[in-house]
Amino acid sequence: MVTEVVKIENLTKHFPIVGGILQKTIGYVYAVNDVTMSVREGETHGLVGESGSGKTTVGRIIVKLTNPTSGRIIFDGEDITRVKGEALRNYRRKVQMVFQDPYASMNPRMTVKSALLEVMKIHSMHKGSEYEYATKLMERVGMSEEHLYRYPHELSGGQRQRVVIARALSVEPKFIVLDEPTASLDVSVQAQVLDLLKELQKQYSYSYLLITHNLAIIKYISHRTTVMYRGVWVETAPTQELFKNPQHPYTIALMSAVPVPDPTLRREKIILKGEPPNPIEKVVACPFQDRCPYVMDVCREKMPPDTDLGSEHLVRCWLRA
Amino acid sequence: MKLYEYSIRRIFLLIFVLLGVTILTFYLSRIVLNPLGAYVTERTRPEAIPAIEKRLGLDKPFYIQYIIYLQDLVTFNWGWSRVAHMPVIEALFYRFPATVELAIASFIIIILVGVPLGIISALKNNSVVDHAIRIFSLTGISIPVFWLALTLQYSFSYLPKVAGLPSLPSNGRVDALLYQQYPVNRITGLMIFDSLIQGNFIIASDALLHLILPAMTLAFLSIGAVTRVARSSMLEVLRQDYISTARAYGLPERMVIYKYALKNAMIPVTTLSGLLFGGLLAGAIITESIFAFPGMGQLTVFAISSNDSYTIMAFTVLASFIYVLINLLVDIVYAKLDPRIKY
Amino acid sequence: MLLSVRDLIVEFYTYRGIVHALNGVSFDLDKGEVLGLAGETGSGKSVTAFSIQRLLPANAKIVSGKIVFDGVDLLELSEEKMREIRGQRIATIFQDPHTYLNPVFKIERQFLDVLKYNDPEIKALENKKEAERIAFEKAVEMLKKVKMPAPERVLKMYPHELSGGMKQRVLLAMAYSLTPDLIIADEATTALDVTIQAQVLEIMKELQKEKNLSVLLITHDLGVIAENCQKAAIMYAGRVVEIGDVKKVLISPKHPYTQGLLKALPRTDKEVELVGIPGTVPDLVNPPTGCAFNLRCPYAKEICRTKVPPYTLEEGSTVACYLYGGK
Amino acid sequence: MKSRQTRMFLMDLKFALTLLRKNKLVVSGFVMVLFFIFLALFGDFIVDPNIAKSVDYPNALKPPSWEHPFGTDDNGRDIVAMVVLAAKYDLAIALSVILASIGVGILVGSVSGYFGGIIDEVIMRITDIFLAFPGLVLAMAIATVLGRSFTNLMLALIIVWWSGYARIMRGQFISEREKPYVAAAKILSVPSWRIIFRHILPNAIYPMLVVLTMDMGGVILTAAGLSFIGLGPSPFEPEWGSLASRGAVYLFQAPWIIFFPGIMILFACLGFNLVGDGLRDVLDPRLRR
Repeated sequence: MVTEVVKIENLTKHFPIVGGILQKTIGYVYAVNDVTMSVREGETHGLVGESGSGKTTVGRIIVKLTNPTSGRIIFDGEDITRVKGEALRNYRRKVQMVFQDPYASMNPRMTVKSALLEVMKIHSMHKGSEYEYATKLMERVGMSEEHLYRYPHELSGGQRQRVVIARALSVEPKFIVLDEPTASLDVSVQAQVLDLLKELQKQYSYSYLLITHNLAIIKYISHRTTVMYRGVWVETAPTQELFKNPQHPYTIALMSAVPVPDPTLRREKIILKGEPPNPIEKVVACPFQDRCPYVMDVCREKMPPDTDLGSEHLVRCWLRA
Repeated sequence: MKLYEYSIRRIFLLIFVLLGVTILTFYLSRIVLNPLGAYVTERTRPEAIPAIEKRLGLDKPFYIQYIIYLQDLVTFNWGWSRVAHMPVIEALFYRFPATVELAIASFIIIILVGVPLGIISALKNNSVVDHAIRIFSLTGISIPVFWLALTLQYSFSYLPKVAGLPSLPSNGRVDALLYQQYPVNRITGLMIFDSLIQGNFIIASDALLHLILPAMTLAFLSIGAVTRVARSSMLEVLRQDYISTARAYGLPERMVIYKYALKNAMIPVTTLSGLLFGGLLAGAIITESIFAFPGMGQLTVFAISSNDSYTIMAFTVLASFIYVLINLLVDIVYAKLDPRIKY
Repeated sequence: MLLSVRDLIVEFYTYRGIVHALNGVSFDLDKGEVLGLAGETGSGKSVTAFSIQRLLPANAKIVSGKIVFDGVDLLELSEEKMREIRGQRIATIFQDPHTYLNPVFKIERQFLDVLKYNDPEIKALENKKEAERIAFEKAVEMLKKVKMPAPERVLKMYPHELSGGMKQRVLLAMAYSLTPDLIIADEATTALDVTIQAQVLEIMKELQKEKNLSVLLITHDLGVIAENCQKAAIMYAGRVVEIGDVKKVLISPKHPYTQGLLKALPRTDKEVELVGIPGTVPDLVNPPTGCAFNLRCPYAKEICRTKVPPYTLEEGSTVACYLYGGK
Repeated sequence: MKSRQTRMFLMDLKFALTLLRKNKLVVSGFVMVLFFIFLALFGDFIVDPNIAKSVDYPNALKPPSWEHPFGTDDNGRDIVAMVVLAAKYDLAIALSVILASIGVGILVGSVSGYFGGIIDEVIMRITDIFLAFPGLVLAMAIATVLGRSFTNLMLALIIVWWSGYARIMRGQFISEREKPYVAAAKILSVPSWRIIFRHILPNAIYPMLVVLTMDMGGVILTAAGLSFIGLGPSPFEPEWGSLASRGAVYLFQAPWIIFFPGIMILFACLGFNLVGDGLRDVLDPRLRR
């Protein structure tokens, strides 16, 4: 029996748009619409989608940087959707997040050491041996003691992201949300960081939610994958299965659109027409209807049902329903 | 949100601000100051004081007093000005056009000199010209008003007069004798405008001469600010990517700078100029008083020296109302100028 | 040969010191050819683009080298002549469509001005109104060519009312309306989503074929190069380290850096084990002596640390590495 | 850690100095400011402070001479001495007004900007009220009400000055609070007060240094202006503005009385403005790359 570390159920987030003379809510940005997914122990779950797909918002909701409009977040069997105060602090010792831009996610006026020690002090961990623990953390992410004395701008991009990872690990979490962890890094450094994440998972069996737009990274690192479009999940499957046998027209188009660095490979590309719909329109039917090459009447009327294709492969498309 | 909605919302908020302003001035004038001051002298019999208090509503609770205060404000019943020997409101409105005239004159100089200097400074970044303009504008914002005014008065009016050279007038709005000879009917109260439409060029030119020194004084203090903003925003814009686009697509350099960059760079300058104009309209207290220019500011300085609190407070309220209104206009113009603005 | 860059050296003067951004960049581009220029941050690919257009910022200086375009050295031209080249013969499409359109002018104004100053037909017209009208028609036509929906309406909009993909199409339309011989696409699709990137690349491909244009495609994405270019050049620390037929460079890379780059790349088409390149990109204020890659290279020898390797021809690719060429 | 920070500070300082060295204007600004501070600190030792309270009518209104290089005023006091003695009052006003205002500004702006919502709405509406007055006018009204004294002048200026800083600090906090480092701190359960003061404040205040430096000059100017229209301290607390104000009456007989205090104000303000202007370049992150 696999244990689910995090499970989100029917998660919805609508950001109000205020306007008008009285600054009342005149509409919503429908960022996340009814997303259900789970991350298992020791597993990496990839959440893939383009800008505006709502993937980052899902991550921010899970670490409780923002509250969902509706839906539930269950962590280790406990509903933590509305936790506050001490309970929230406890939750945040088990859940951490790594952001896209490592430079922006570090306080530019704090050394690595003071950043790490601050965390330990707040959670009263390793009293008396904070420094030793900080050194150990640095070694764990492939850096040395001397880097403790550096300011963020004295580190390279890859080193910064390692430090950010070390800081997330400092509270000894079970689960880490990785929001585009390598998007700001160069390819040669990205590989180092991805391998570090893999290695850490192997050793300490962390669970990851990997948010990215990069399918290649998903393929390399994640065990299961959910594809999002316009705040709706459209397909979810074990990664290998997804790449072998994509079912949703959007997933298929996305995979075909990714350029492959093999000039001998000649493929017919599926070029989608149009652009993602405006997020201020409420999603009532299939969000992909306007760009889908196979669109049918029913797609414009009703949300497609969750169709189970077996071997944990679920898709939301009227073609497969 | 549409522009008009934004404007209405801003006006709506303005009401709160103005209410706040009146609470503050009410507090200052009724609670901290002795409101009886204007009505009680040494010769007033002590037993008469309660009657005066009653007449002024001072025996009532504060909130009622405040409502009376507001009523008085709205009905322009602003009290008696001891220094002007007339109701405060009349004194202020009588003097307002002079202030407007001075404000317009100095504003024209500020824009005509400040903006070009800023742009030259930006285009010749780090050259000798740039440094010279930088010093000039920093000096402008470092100079005490009264000192500049008096120095100008001394060197362009007093010294030439003593030496028997032609000199600039440094007192009042117009030569009193000349004015008696060629009187002008008061229409708008803007002397140059009034005399021009009445074909009275003698007074028009004399009034213009009287404006030169005070307008130069006010202008010099603000040119620096305009120049600095124009310079830095022009430099900022020239660094932007869309300037590279214009160049990369073969537009001539003149057009890149004077059409594409300038419009962007002028947005912050417009905002600042608006605020400066608001400040000028709200009264150039020191300058007016030194050049005996009969605007609201001069009246206020008189009021200060004779402890005329009604006049001071009335001026404070009026000045802030004008200032707030101009600010509002500036914000609306800004929203209009920059299509990106989100309200 | 349409464009030939030779030993281009560019320096930036900053308060940190002199940044040696380009250290002898050389490559050729034939008529009708699409050359991909790839490299990581700081490799100098964008600086190369800006140098060709002579649009480097004021603190940069082209120290030496030649940029021969259609038989003329661009570095020798007067500013006015260069402006004509920029408007009429070389067009650039930049990376971030959000910042490369002027926010306070409508698309129409920006597009028509470009046409009025560069389109010979419109420039020749005496009647201003007429010129304006013809320019408008031409703009609409170009926007249709880049598959812009409702072009007339788009022209009346401000840039912020358009999505990134739409803005990039406006810039494409502007660039191609100048009927240039050479297009420089500087990370033109990097800021776009994959599905939008595919659309834009498709349009670029069509226009390139139609006019037999030469394209210098600058990107950090080797996938984009593989799918769109005939030739590929790999840059590292301000130098082209390997250049050749795209199949040769990407399938059997010669330079250790190119090899490392390909091994570090996660891909969707096959299962791979990633191997990162150890270390980081050198600081170009104090670049290492010899081959700039020597600190990260698994094959580094003594000579690599002292002398800059010359170019040698190895199985059809030109490589700057001491592993090849006998010595 | 300390040594590291010191080293970092020294590096910053070295960088700043190399930048400043290239700019002769800034250096001259520094000299002016240092001279001003020197006069303020040691003025009482350089000249006899009793001169301020002395009266010497036979020597009144004497033009500049070897004995009195700047001349004498209407009480026969030596202007050089008066100008030197006045420096400390001006520095005291400038420093206390700026420090108190930025203190209030930080408090109000940080709470408003960080928490947002209703708190922000209420605080900003109140701030708006203070911003609705032209600065000099409000200061004038308050100074009139409070009565003429050195402390009241300072108080009036603080009441006028804090609101601008509150608004700027709020803006800074709003832009900083959206940055990932703040989100990261939240996720690590760093308490709000610590995020505000330890994380955001140092980043938010840095760009303010330019404004604060230049406003030192602004406060001196405004104080002098208020003194000039008769709202300044008593003649026995000889601030430059009030010295000049006495001179205005004798402009045509004894222009030196107003000339020299005015020049002092000009140079002190110019000094601060030059330094602030230079600081803007030093703090510009674009130049660091």
